[in-house]
Amino acid sequence: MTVQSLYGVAALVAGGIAYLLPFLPPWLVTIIADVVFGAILLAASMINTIVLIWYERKLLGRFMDRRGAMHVGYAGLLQNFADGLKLFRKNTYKPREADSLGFYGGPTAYMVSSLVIFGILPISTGWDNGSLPLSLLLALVIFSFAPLFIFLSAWSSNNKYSLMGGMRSAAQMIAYEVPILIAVVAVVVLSGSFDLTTIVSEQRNYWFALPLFLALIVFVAGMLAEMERIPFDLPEAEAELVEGWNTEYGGMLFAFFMLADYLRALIGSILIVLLFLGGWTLPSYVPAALTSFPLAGIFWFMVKTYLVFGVFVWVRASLPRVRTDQLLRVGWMRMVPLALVSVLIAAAVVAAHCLPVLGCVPGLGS
Amino acid sequence: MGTDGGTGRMTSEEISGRLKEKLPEAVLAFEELPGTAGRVRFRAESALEVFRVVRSDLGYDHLSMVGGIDWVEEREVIYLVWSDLRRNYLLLSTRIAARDAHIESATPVWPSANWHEREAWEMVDIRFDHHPDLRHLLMPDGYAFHPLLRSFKLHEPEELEVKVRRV
Amino acid sequence: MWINMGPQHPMTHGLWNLRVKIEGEIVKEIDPEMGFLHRGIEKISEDRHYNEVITLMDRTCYVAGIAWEHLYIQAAEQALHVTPPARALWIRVLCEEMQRIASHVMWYAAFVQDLGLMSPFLYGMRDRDLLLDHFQSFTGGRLTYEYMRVGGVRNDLPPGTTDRMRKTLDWLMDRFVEYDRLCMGSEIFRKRCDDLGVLKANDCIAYGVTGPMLRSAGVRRDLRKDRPYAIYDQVDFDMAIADSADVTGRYLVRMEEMRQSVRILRQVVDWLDKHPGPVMAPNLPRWLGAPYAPVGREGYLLKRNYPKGVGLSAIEEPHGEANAYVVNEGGEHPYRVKFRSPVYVNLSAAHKYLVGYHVADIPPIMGSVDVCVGEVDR
Amino acid sequence: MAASTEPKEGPNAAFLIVKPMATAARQFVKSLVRPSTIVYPFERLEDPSFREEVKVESGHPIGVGPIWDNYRGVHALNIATCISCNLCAFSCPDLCIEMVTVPGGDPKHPKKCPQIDYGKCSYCGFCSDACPEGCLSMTTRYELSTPNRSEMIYSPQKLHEVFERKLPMNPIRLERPENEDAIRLDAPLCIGCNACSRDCPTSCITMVDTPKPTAKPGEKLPRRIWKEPVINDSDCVRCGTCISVCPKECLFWGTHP
Repeated sequence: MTVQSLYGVAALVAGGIAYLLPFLPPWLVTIIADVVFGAILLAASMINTIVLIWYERKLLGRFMDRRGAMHVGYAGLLQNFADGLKLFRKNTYKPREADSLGFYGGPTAYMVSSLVIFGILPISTGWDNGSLPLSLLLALVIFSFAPLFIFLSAWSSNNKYSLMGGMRSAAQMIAYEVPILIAVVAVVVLSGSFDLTTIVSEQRNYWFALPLFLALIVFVAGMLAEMERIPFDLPEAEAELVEGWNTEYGGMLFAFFMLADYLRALIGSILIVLLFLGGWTLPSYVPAALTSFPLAGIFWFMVKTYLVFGVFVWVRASLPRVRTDQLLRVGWMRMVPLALVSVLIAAAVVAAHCLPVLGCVPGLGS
Repeated sequence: MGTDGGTGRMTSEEISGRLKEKLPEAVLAFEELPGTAGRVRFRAESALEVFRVVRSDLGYDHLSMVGGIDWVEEREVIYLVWSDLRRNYLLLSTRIAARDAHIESATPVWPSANWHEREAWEMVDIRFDHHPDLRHLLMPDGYAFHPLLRSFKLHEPEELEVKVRRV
Repeated sequence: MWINMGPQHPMTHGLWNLRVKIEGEIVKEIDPEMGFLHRGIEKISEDRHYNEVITLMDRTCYVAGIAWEHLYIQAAEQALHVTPPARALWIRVLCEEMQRIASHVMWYAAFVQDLGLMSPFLYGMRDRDLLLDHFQSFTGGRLTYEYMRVGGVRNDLPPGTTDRMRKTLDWLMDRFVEYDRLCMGSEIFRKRCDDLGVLKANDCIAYGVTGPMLRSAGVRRDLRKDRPYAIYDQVDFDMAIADSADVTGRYLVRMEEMRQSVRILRQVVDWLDKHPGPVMAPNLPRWLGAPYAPVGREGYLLKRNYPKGVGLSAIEEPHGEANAYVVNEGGEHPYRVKFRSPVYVNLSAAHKYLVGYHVADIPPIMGSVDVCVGEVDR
Repeated sequence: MAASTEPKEGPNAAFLIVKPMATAARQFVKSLVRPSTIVYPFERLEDPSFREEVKVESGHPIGVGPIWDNYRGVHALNIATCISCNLCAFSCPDLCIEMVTVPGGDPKHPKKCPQIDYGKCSYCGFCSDACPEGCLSMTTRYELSTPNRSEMIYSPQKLHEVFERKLPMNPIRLERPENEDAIRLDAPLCIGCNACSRDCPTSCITMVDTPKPTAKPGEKLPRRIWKEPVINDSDCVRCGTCISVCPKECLFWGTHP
């Protein structure tokens, strides 16, 4: 691997290192650049996650006619750091009968597998680390590791609630992987690529949300189930299962679960933005002033992501939780057919090369 | 009571007549009690017959409460029953001797007596024969005292021996 | 597999333990364990003056304190042969109906939260606070009121209460519409609650179940109508009935009861505006009057031959029918106080409406029962 | 007639999550302007300027009023007017009031004022109802959290500090019943020992001379001081102190003269 194979931020870092330390061999520069880029990614994703938690708290507060966190830092921005600090100081207890490897390894793997996806997701042009032709597929594959780790940690905590929560979690995630993947197939059919960058650039004329509205609905519902947010948060339904599969976790391990949950929420929102809402691009008829300022891509990307997450919060503020059997029934009997229909729609659009409403669109299909 | 509670005098007389006719020996007295159709004092030995008559002949299908009162030498058991048909309460009461206080359970007639009788047993030490499940309800398992007896004085800390049931 | 839901569990509103035997997600057997909150209120009452028992009554049911005061006061007055003045009766009904709304709103908040819906919880708490503000304006307390006394109520309403009350009632009526939109307007809510926790009318009667649970099964029984106490025969209202006998039915009955309570409150407020008067009965015995003092020698009351008596009262508490039985043996303390808590009885039929449903259904079903452990354990 | 509680719309109308979401959104927009919560330590309902600012009026979700004056919070005690009658301690159902000595009384009969243990207090207000002089009253003060349990016991001096803050005191005074019982004297038993008069907190008992009867032949007159207490009924607060100090149990509660 050479320096030239990197671009974007990583290339920038590599160039800087090569300039400052010219005596280093190129392979070392690449490795250092990758590590530095990883650290930047980690920091960015963590900060974003924590801001996301703050955002949810504030938004949910207003939905509930209250204020949310407001005392630590400006408008409570530092409240989550304070909470994290508190959790960090707390003792973590392991139940006597719990299995150490699963009990400690589960949350760690869950966290790590969620973080890894950030290395794949393109945030803007020139951000991502190299071009991966199958980045979408890779992201979804890593995303679907989670049920295994959740079930692992649930099983090894030796608690009846945890076990039930883990079972539910596994059942629900598997049930919703299928419609999500079918909905993604619709996007892939329309864009003709598994590369997220290509998918975004294919949306320069119109967002895939328009023709693939059904797929968007399926994808959002599936993502809600994957993220285990209300109305699909049965694995940790606190009313009956106390805290579901993380009942036995406290202190930093609980913080791991919490953070990973929000990481996954962030990933879900980012995927929706990338697949259906045009990523960092705006439609071409938007005035150029809106897209030409520095970092405009990242700015619009973040705005969209947070708006999408705001919709999740809105749903959480207004809907009750469904039951396991209902959830599975909805997943298999409503979501899968809907997703299949959306694949048909995508195929029809590609076949026609035209949209009846928008007129003929250039650059579609192969 | 603010108002009389809709108990017609006719109903009271009718009830007392019916009771005396059906159970000439079991019913000791029929008294007026404001707010109810009346208070029936009956003999504890024939409790189940009284319950059956009150339930099926008089139509008092709803058992509101069972309570025990400790009168030191004897113990009183009160049954408050309500009739959806007559829209009034009837109070049944019986007195039993304090030592070896026991009475037939009302659960075959009114299933709702279950918990009430469990409570009356653990509070006032009245044993209910043929009760399906006479366990402690409010007090811990193995609690040896009967708190609502007059002999149980407040302000005297008691030694508790609590057996913990493992699941 | 037996699992313990409680005593520290989000489902148990209070402190009790529901042991559930499950197979998969289906409930096969249940065994409620009570007594974690048992304070022996009936025993403590035997050591207290008649008026001092009122402080216990507020703590019996911490969401419907004044209804329990009303219950006890009626029985005590009957046992002591005291007749309160008319205005006191109307004020008591005002309190009880306000408490009914407050309790039902609290129920709504907790019940919907059991379904995972957080925002109505806060809406409910917010709206309940208005009623607590009203309570505080004339009783001085927000949760433990200590307002009623044998022979009347402690003090009259401060000026302006009725006008403020009317405005609050208008506000509340709007909120009830909002509650309905959030619940009955939601498909998920209907899916969760329809045909859930069914307890048919004959089972209700056999197990002595009362209150909204009974009325949701289509049985027309409301002590305010059937056996009108205080002044309920002088106000105009409807009984809330549903037919479905399930969680939705209980929800609908409670919602309708709140509307009917608002209707009663409007009439009560109008009456109170027109009829000023005393709120305490005159010529109470000294030891029942306002300042309490030691009676002095032992047996002072017995010497005076104060009439003995038995008091039995029954009110339609927010949770169901509550009874109190007070035995006055002529002393300054009641000889025996016995309470019948509606939730206690409703819980004793739990195996009838829990077995066969999912584990996930336990919180909404128990939520629809409106468990208040304070009054179960007493 | 039974009110109709049937739902207006059927359960299976298409996509019924729109209504709750619209309701939540409406609430969101409303609370963007001002949520119903108040930022408690910084904004207080009893603060007039805050109430002016948010226009608290009935029906508004922020509340229907301030902390009303008859709120049952921490007690205020005016030591100066306390007559040590014990009525508050007697009327306390939770036995949380203890009468402790405060400086200021004469050494023989020290002045005693209530000390309240707020760890036990149930805030029922019976003590303030019972206080005949109005010197013990509940105030609108409601903050008494403390890290130290022993600080929950308020000495009379501490209660007096609350009084000196001039917080709104409970305005409601209960009237005494007209037929209130009064202290009566079982005259033949009285030995005229002056204990009741000495200990009466309101000094409403005066000892008056009673004529010593002339002894008949053969009869022995009891040894006693020929004085009898006369109680000024309008000043009497019915605290029962005289009854409890009477060595011969000749004072008792009787009906109103």
